[in-house]
Amino acid sequence: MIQLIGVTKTYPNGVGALYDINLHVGKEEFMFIVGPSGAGKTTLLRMLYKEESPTMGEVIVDRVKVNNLTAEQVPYLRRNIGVVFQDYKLLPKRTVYENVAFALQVTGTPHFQVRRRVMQALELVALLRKANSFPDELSGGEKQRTCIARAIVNNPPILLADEPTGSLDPTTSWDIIQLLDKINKRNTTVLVATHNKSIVDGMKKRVVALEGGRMIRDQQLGAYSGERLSNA
Amino acid sequence: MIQLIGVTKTYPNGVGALYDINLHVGKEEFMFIVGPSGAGKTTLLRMLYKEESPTMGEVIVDRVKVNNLTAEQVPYLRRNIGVVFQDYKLLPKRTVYENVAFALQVTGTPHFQVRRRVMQALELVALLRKANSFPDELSGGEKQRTCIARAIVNNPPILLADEPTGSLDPTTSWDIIQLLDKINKRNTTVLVATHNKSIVDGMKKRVVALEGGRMIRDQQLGAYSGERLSNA
Amino acid sequence: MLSTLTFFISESFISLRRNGLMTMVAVGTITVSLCIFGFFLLSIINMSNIVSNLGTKVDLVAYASQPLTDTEAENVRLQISRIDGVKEAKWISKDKAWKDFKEEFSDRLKLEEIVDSNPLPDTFFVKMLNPELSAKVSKEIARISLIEEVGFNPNLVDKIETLVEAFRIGGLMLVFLLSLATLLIVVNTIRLTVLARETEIVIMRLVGATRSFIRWPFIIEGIILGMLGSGISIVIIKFTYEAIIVRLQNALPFVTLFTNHFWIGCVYFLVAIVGVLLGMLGGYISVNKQLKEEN
Amino acid sequence: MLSTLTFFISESFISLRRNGLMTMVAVGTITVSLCIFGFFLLSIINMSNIVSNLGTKVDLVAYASQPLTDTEAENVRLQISRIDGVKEAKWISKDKAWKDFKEEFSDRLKLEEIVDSNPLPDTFFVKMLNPELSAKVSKEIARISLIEEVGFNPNLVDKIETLVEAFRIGGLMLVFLLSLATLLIVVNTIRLTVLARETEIVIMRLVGATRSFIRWPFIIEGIILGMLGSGISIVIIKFTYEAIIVRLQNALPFVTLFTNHFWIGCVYFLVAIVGVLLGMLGGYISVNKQLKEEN
Ligand SMILES: Nc1ncnc2c1ncn2[C@@H]1O[C@H](COP(=O)(O)OP(=O)(O)OP(=O)(O)O)[C@@H](O)[C@H]1O
Ligand SMILES: Nc1ncnc2c1ncn2[C@@H]1O[C@H](COP(=O)(O)OP(=O)(O)OP(=O)(O)O)[C@@H](O)[C@H]1O
Ligand SMILES: [Mg+2]
Ligand SMILES: [Mg+2]
Repeated sequence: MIQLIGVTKTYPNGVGALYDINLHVGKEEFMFIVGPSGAGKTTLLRMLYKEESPTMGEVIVDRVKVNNLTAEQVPYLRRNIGVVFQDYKLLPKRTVYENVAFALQVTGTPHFQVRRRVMQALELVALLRKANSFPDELSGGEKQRTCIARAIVNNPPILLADEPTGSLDPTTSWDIIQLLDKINKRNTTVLVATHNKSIVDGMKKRVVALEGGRMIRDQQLGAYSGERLSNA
Repeated sequence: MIQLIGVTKTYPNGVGALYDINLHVGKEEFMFIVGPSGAGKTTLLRMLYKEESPTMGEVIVDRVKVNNLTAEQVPYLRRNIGVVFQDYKLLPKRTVYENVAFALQVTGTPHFQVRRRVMQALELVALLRKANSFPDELSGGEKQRTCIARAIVNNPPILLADEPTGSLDPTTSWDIIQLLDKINKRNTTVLVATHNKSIVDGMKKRVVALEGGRMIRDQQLGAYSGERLSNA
Repeated sequence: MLSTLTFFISESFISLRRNGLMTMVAVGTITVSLCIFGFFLLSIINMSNIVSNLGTKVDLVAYASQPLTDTEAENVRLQISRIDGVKEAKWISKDKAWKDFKEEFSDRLKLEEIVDSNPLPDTFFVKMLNPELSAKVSKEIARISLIEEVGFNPNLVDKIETLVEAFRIGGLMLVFLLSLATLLIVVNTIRLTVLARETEIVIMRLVGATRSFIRWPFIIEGIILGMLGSGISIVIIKFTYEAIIVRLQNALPFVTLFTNHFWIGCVYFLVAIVGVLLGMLGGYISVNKQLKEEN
Repeated sequence: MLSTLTFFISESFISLRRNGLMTMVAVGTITVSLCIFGFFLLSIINMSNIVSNLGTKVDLVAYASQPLTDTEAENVRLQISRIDGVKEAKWISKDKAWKDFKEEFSDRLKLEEIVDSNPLPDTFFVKMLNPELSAKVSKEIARISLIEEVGFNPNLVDKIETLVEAFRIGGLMLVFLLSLATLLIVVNTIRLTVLARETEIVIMRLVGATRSFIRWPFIIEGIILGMLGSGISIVIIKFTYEAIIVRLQNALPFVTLFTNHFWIGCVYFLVAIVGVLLGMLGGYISVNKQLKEEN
């Protein structure tokens, strides 16, 4: 489903964020990306929906070479990838409902379906009460859950979640991860970049670890830190 | 140092965020505020530096009634309170260095001192390398650390940290909390709102728990969840 | 298709309302620009009108070689008016001409003391359809029997006519430049509103919106802004202009201000068209600029 | 104190540079507005200039009661010029007047055929300092011996003078309104740039900046924007005006365009002042509005 071949990324200001990443993620996989702050997790995810392009190497998503996509084709790639952004990226002048609905409206979903599916998604993240609030009127965790609802609302075949539990309490975090797992079971590829040790350790899924832009570990049934796994 | 008397907050859109909060925090205390997403943690902190005013009740900081402060006096209150904002609130068109320096410049600190102290603060959060980057060019964790550096750079007598480790890996998180603890030992009142269970449990400090806007627990040497403490 | 259009339009209205202050500022700027534009148009029209009225309406003057009877005069008049390029010819009898002349120069000339008989000939004032044909027409008139001499209009009037011409050309140029200036201001205003919503556009792109999906609401917003701006400025122009007309007509009764409803309607129409077009163009140019910057 | 000022100024420059596109757009708008303003000022000056030149420079005309010798004429001329309110008096001898008259009316009047002697009196053209005193002065002139009659200037010139007056008043009003419009556009433009930086201002407040600390860099930014805008527009106006003068002088040689360097300098100065003042005021008004909204 997702393939990175020798991907290297240097940002325009000269900062090297990724070096020679080779990675293959299958159609039904659930994978964690871990690593210290600044390791390149977000950068790696950005390549997949072409927010950034690799300086070198090839990114292939669903058999399409992402590098070759024109500006006109990119929106169609993005509609197949739900993204939970680390900084939420909610439309500031739109309510929670409208923010989630937007992801459906861009695909031309009929009006009556939009309402039903948005409400469903908001219910999954327990935000029905806040449907008519603007992002400014939400707590940090509520913003994050809005972003999660938007990412899953149109059942994309790929779901990328960048630190999806950073502003959530442990109980809610666990609920959200269970939700992602359920979505994964419905044939969705799920990639989660996270710092949440207890979740990574608890899920026992594939773990890829980055450090300083290099891939230092790729384990099935992995845990947050490599050492601890060997201990266990 | 900090006193809340019967504080109730209802936001203009009718959402009740806090109900009858009574709280006293001493000069040298280190206190955690915990609670699920939307419990009112951020709202409580906002009262202290007058980003929001209580609907009812009294907020007293350093013997000053915050409610009575005029718009002209508020900046002087804020200079005594370092805040790590949950959403960072970095100035987008300024570099990391300039963002941190700004907190000193508003107080009229002489130029030669500014440089020294900013560099010191950036070193504490391990961001010297990124001094000339703009917020757009930072990873989530780097933004958060910039915000921490800005909050501590002018040694304020009070430090409020709202989810200061939400975007940080466990190791860095622990380092940051140790830093806050060190600052607390130098006679600074520190309030930390957080979801990070392992940190709260590990520090064994005073814990105040909110739920649905009400204070449901206030324990010295507390842990993240009340039940677990009783188990321990 | 229709539902998409409705969606875009409702999107535009929502965004205009939620960006309230910005909308007001933009409409204000557009209104001011269009007011300047409209008043300028009206001024140009009026001034060239006033300046043309200053000169007599006569292009050519023909003098009879001998005193004419009424029939002869009417005959000559008809002959003149039938010439190609002549708009109308008017006969001033010898007696009337002498009376007018004496009236006009009574304080300067003591003619009556010396001249008993009327020294002036019968005169025909000729108005041209196309003043450029004057030379040709004057030759043809001279060929009519009973006409002795044909003169062009007096010097001052000549100058004024040239001036009016210059006025018209200069005015047109100025209107053109001013339209350009208005366009610039409106585009800039809308560009600033789009710039302020850069984040919004970036986020829309990130969640899979195509360019045209983003573009349309902005263009419609531009059109609505333009319509609001031109509507308000037309109302302002209308009331101010009518107030000015009344006052000026009293102060300067001999100056005929432009009150032809059709042409004033045209000015309003032009202001409306320019406003809407500018809004649309402004919306298009600025959102496009923004969209071009990525990729 | 000085270091704070330096800090504010460097802050302004940094922010202008980092908000590059927005700065350019704002300067563009200000430039366009000031260009309209400047050209309008120059047009008003020139038009009232042209219109005054259309009329003769004469306010009153006095006719002698009998033929005068050179000495007598000079004597009368001096007497007239000494009257309060008179700017200058000019003697046109009987002979010169007759020659001029015949030249002007040669095609219309067959005077020579009937009139042998010159029917015109010696004439004095009187220019007033203050046209409103005309009635009083005309009575005084009439009292001078050798003067028979005093007349006002001919009808057409009269009309033109009133028109020039109307032009001046209307022009002043228009300049005032246009300044207001320019102010509005500039304030709006700067307000939009401030609006776009709302977040920035809010954050600054949250980390303890006082209002004046936030305000000053914005005001200085406004001044710099105004200076840039007026500088560019002065250059544009200068070159365009000079190009127009050359061309127009060739096309309409009898129209004297305004080329007095001092007054044109004044126009440029005014544009510069207006630009800087507008920028400052714009910066102040808009950031203040933003700061007022909290608390
Ligand atoms: N737009 C950008 N321009 C320049 N450098 C950037 C940009 N975005 C990120 N970087 C740099 O690239 C490196 C990797 O950043 P990235 O955001 O991928 O880290 P991360 O693993 O997501 O970290 P975190 O856990 O803190 O979010 C960092 O050093 C960061 O400063
Ligand atoms: N500006 C606002 N206007 C209206 N309602 C608000 C505003 N800010 C917060 N709220 C609401 O008040 C409640 C408390 O919010 P608050 O931000 O204090 O929660 P929190 O405890 O910080 O949660 P989190 O852990 O998710 O950050 C929430 O229901 C939220 O939706
Ligand atoms: Mg990241
Ligand atoms: Mg919060």
